[in-house]
Amino acid sequence: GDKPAATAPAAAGEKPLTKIVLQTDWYAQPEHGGFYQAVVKGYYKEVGLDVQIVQGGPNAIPTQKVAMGATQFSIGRTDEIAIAVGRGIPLQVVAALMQRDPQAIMFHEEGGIGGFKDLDGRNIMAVPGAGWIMLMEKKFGIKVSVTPLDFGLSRFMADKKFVQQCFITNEPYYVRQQGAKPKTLLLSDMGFSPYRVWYTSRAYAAKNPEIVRAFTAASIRGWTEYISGDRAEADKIIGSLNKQMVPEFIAYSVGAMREFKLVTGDPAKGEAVGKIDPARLEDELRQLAAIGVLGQPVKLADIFDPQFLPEGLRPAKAAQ
Amino acid sequence: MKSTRLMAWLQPAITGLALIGLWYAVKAGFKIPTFVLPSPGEIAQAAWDERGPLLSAAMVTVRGALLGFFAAVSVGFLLAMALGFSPRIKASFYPYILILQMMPVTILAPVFVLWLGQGLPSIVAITFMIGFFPVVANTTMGFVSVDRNLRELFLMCKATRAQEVRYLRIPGAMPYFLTGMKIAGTLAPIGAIVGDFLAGSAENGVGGIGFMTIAYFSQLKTPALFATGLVACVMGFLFVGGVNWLHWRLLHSWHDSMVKKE
Amino acid sequence: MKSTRLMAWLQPAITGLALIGLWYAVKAGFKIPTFVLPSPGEIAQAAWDERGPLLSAAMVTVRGALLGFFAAVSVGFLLAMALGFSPRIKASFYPYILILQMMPVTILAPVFVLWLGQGLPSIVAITFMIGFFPVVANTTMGFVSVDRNLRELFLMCKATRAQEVRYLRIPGAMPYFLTGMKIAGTLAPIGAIVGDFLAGSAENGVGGIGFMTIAYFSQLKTPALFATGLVACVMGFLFVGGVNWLHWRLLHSWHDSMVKKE
Amino acid sequence: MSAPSLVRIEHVSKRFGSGPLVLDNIGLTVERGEFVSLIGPSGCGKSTLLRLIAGLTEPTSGQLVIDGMTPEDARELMFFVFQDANLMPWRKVAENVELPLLLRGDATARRTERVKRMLEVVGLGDAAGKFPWQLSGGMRMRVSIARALSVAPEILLLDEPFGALDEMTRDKLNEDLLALRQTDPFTGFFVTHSVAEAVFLSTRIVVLAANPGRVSTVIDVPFPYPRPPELRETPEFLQLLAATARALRAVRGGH
Amino acid sequence: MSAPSLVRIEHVSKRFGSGPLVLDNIGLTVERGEFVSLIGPSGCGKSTLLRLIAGLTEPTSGQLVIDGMTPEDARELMFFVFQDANLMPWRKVAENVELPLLLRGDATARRTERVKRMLEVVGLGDAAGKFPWQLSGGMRMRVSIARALSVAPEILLLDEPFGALDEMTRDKLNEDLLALRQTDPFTGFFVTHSVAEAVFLSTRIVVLAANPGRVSTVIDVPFPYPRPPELRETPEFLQLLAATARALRAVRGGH
Ligand SMILES: Nc1ncnc2c1ncn2[C@@H]1O[C@H](COP(=O)(O)OP(=O)(O)OP(=O)(O)O)[C@@H](O)[C@H]1O
Ligand SMILES: Nc1ncnc2c1ncn2[C@@H]1O[C@H](COP(=O)(O)OP(=O)(O)OP(=O)(O)O)[C@@H](O)[C@H]1O
Ligand SMILES: [Mg+2]
Ligand SMILES: [Mg+2]
Repeated sequence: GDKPAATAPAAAGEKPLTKIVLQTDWYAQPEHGGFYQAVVKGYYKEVGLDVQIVQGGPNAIPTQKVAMGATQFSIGRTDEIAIAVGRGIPLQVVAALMQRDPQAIMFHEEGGIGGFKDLDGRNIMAVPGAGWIMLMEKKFGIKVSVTPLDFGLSRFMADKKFVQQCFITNEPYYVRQQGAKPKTLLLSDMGFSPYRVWYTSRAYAAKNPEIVRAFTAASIRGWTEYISGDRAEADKIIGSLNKQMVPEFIAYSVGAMREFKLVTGDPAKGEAVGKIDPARLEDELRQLAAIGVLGQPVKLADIFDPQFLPEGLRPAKAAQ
Repeated sequence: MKSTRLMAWLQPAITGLALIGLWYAVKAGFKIPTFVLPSPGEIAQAAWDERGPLLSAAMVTVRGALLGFFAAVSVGFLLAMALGFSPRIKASFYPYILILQMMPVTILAPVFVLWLGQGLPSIVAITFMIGFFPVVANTTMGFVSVDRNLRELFLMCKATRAQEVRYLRIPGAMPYFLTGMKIAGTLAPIGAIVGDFLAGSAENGVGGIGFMTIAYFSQLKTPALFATGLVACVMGFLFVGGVNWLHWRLLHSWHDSMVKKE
Repeated sequence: MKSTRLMAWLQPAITGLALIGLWYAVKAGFKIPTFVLPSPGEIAQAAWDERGPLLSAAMVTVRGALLGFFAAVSVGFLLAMALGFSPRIKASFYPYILILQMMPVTILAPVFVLWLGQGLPSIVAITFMIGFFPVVANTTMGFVSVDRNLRELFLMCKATRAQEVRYLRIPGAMPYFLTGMKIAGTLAPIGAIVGDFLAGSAENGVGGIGFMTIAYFSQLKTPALFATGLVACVMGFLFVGGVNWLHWRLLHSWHDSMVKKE
Repeated sequence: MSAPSLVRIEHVSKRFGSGPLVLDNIGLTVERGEFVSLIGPSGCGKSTLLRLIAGLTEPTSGQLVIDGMTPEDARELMFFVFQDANLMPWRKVAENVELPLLLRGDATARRTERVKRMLEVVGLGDAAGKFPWQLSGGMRMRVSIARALSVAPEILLLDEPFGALDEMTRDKLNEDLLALRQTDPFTGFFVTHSVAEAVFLSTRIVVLAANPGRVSTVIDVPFPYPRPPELRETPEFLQLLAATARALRAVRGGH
Repeated sequence: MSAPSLVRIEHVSKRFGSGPLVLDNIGLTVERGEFVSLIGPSGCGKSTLLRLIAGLTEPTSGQLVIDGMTPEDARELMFFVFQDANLMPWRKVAENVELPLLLRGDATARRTERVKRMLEVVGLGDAAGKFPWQLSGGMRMRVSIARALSVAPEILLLDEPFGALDEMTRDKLNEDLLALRQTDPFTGFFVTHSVAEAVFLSTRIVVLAANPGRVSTVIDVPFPYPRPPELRETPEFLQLLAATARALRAVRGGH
């Protein structure tokens, strides 16, 4: 589909806007809120961009689409992107959408799990082949078996021993509604903490650095405002695009993003909206290399170039 | 006459009631919670509550299912005709059609999405992939099962290959073709739902039934989830009803499957 | 004799080479990168590199596919027999069999898992669900297409209903049944893969082909992903080969589909 | 104490759907042991009448009583040689002949013996292992006859059984049929286009007229059984033959 | 300049697979305009011989030459009335008759006219709109005959076309067939079990013996055409009839 999903009416009498497409990873939801905020507030337009947001879904294959040039930007985790780059898919991380990934594991309070170590021998519903499982097994010296993730929750509800991969901003809300008492562990808590980022293709970034910079600046502005300002208009769009996104749920999700400082990170540690710490990313690449999921060795420079971040968020050259 | 008409409705209605009773009994007996298996009543209630989104989702899916169904039936039929045309063509291509059929659609879906884009075209392609083989397999079998005596008649008529196909093989294969079509009909809504799942796009907030399925599934709205199944069934029945009507139209005057005593 | 044998292999081989050539040409012409559509060579390479995991995954899936296939064929056949036994039974149950078929299996999977537990039994149930309807639809059509003259012969023989089914309807429906079986055969590996997806578990790290499919997909190992498709096809061919053998065994001595000139 | 008639056909009319009348007010009473031939022009309703007796189709009006029962209930007593051979393509010749015996539960030994004997009667002892598609048209018909004879029914309905056979085979089977009646007596209804055959075999010949089918003449055949082949050359036989042919010609009228 | 024979059958033998010999060294030369009847016991290979002429099956040894061509190439010139009616169940009577005309591309008007005329010849003008399953056996056979006649082929192969018909219809069709030959002359190969029919229609009668099928006697029929129905009553006719019957009886031997 190429109908504009969420473009504000074009302001008259200015120089023509550059059309670009942002492909999200799922149907419209608060985890995409900052982009919608930037659209409705006209932040993209202010920097000369006409951004169309295309919703994702279970099979949106955003990495391939971006690499093929079918869309200019998409969002995902740095570990995914590192794996893609390792397989010869030329992608370029631009800026962080979330400092901490909302992915977590969810289990019942009655399930007798206190930490990752307790998962030994358990069955976990997760995406087969996911890197974090291998890391977890290695790090804690445990062994788990994997049931493919089916996006459903009924099996969790039916089985008090069930453990399931989830978004901390999502699933716990629904199972709690049904009377379960879910507990969660953020995956980042086990020392594996990929960024959630927006990315583009290397070719696009090389050819259009100004556009990438403009998009990034406007997106950060949108996100900052979405998390801490008035997000009513963005939420209205999200609700209209995905009827499942009722206000209570959005409130819950945004609340979780705030509570766990997913977007803003911890200012005490020098984290900020959009910021990427090259050292942390490099550390992540080392972890991934250690478990052998990268096809070819991936260096930091292969996936990330700080030049597209706003001035203030770029790492000091000295620090490198 | 009237009473057999009535019976034709009564029979399945009685079974239906019995099955619903059984459903309630099993649910109660095994203490199956609603979030695993809702009762028929809960499903009906959910279907009613969600009628708005379900209806607009159904419209989206019906479109994909219809187009995919027609693609599956017509391409399948043409393919079978080509295969039936000569044993040579059959030997050359049948294995590859089998490969296409046996390739899990999940693997091909990304290729479709990239080539055709997310949304209707890909959904139609996936529906097609799921439904075309039963048509091909049945029609091909029908083509090769032609009465050998009639084949000799056509030889005596100096019929061209094309005439033989048109006047002998196609009518003779009709019962088989229609059976394949019936199977394709039951698969079309499923195909469109899977397609929605694998390649759908919820433009303007209106996704198909597959989208609703994921949504309800991931939100633990199990009765509504089963209601999407209900909608899928209703769609399937419309397809099968259409094929049955065609079956009757084409065969009632001559085929053994359709003759009543006298 | 020898040369026709050779031709029987040569024909598809030539087409195969042509298709592979086309594949390479399309890939090069449209500049399709490997992460979208790998070349046959890359797929073969990946299949070889991953032969260990693929083989053990194939073992897991074959088991599910075989059991599911036999369940689909035998239950489908018995169901069709029951339906063919009396129009009353057919009127009462056929709609509900249709509903079962049209209910997206994704919706029923959690119910299966809850009842049958994760793993093989549920995978078999899902494979069954995907494969049984073509058998039912075809066999039922075969049952009702019985030659009306032979039906009268059985009336004159005072044949019981069961005798009529055994000696008339079953042999008469064989060509239909075998076609249904052929479709079920192509669906069995797919069913087991989907089952793996919905109800599988990779205990001891050994999942089925469905599991590998997702793993390779999520790790963007596209050539290996297509290699799982290859494995699925090989399995499918074994099934179809078996059914073809049965077809030959049962029909070659009398059925029109099997008679050569003379 | 007079036994009731075996077959009573009373005011039977038949039309298919809303088509024209096929049989019009047929009345016929047949005693046990009779052999009734039906002759008449093509399409006059002979097969339909046999099918009515067998209960394979229902009369539009009138009724049929077979040994005090409805035709359907009386099927026990009957067997049918259909106008076309009606063999099961997937069963070999011997298996086709065996079928009715199998269905009624005869023991294997008895079945094998009977199948063998009847195939010999129709001259197909060699063809037992062939499939129907490997037979000539006449051979197929003979298999069908062997199948009916093997059952030894009380009422045998024969719809042009010998039409596809050469005169000699036909004459021989005529004689065999009469011989079989001596050992396994049956009441016969016999459709034929051969007047000579009808006269040679029957106790009575019913001549049907067409459009609608109705009984035109009934001719009694007075020759006692057993009838030797030489009967065919006697003047009495030839006389009756000529009379029957005349009666048949009469029903076709101007045509 | 003498035209070459239309059909030459030279040392033709036939066996199916590894079965027994069905036809043994058949030799027969037939001129344009002849009408050859084949008679012989059931299963002696009459149908097989017709099928060889039509190129529907290949000889095991020997060869057939039809108008200088192979049988397959010569199919242009031929049409076949099969032993069973061989109608297409999904086509109505008129549509069945129309089929060969349609296939060879005749114009609609001509087709309609020819179908109508031929259905009238076989006495089925009323049945044009019926489906085959609604016909009697004899009617089905007549449809098949009408289909063949409508083609007006140069060589007509008739495999027991009149076996299922009553004597009167049969006689009438015999006469019609001869009448048609006056307008659309054809060379006929005719399988029958009726010696009278063979004598009435043919220029030559080939008597086949069975096991293996071989030519036993060839009888010339000297009566000129057109042959009036009264021919059947002439002493010459009856004499030839008796001779043919004897020849036929002779091939069956002791059986
Ligand atoms: N396709 C076949 N395969 C094997 N045997 C065959 C085949 N067709 C015919 N036969 C055999 O060939 C012989 C001659 O058959 P054919 O049909 O020519 O006899 P026919 O003279 O026409 O007999 P009828 O008068 O009964 O029609 C028979 O013994 C038959 O069993
Ligand atoms: N099932 C049917 N539906 C409609 N009409 C039928 C059906 N069966 C027979 N008829 C009609 O009934 C009439 C008598 O048919 P029947 O088969 O009894 O004739 P018949 O005397 O046996 O002729 P033949 O000597 O040709 O076999 C025919 O006109 C035929 O068209
Ligand atoms: Mg009849
Ligand atoms: Mg023959």
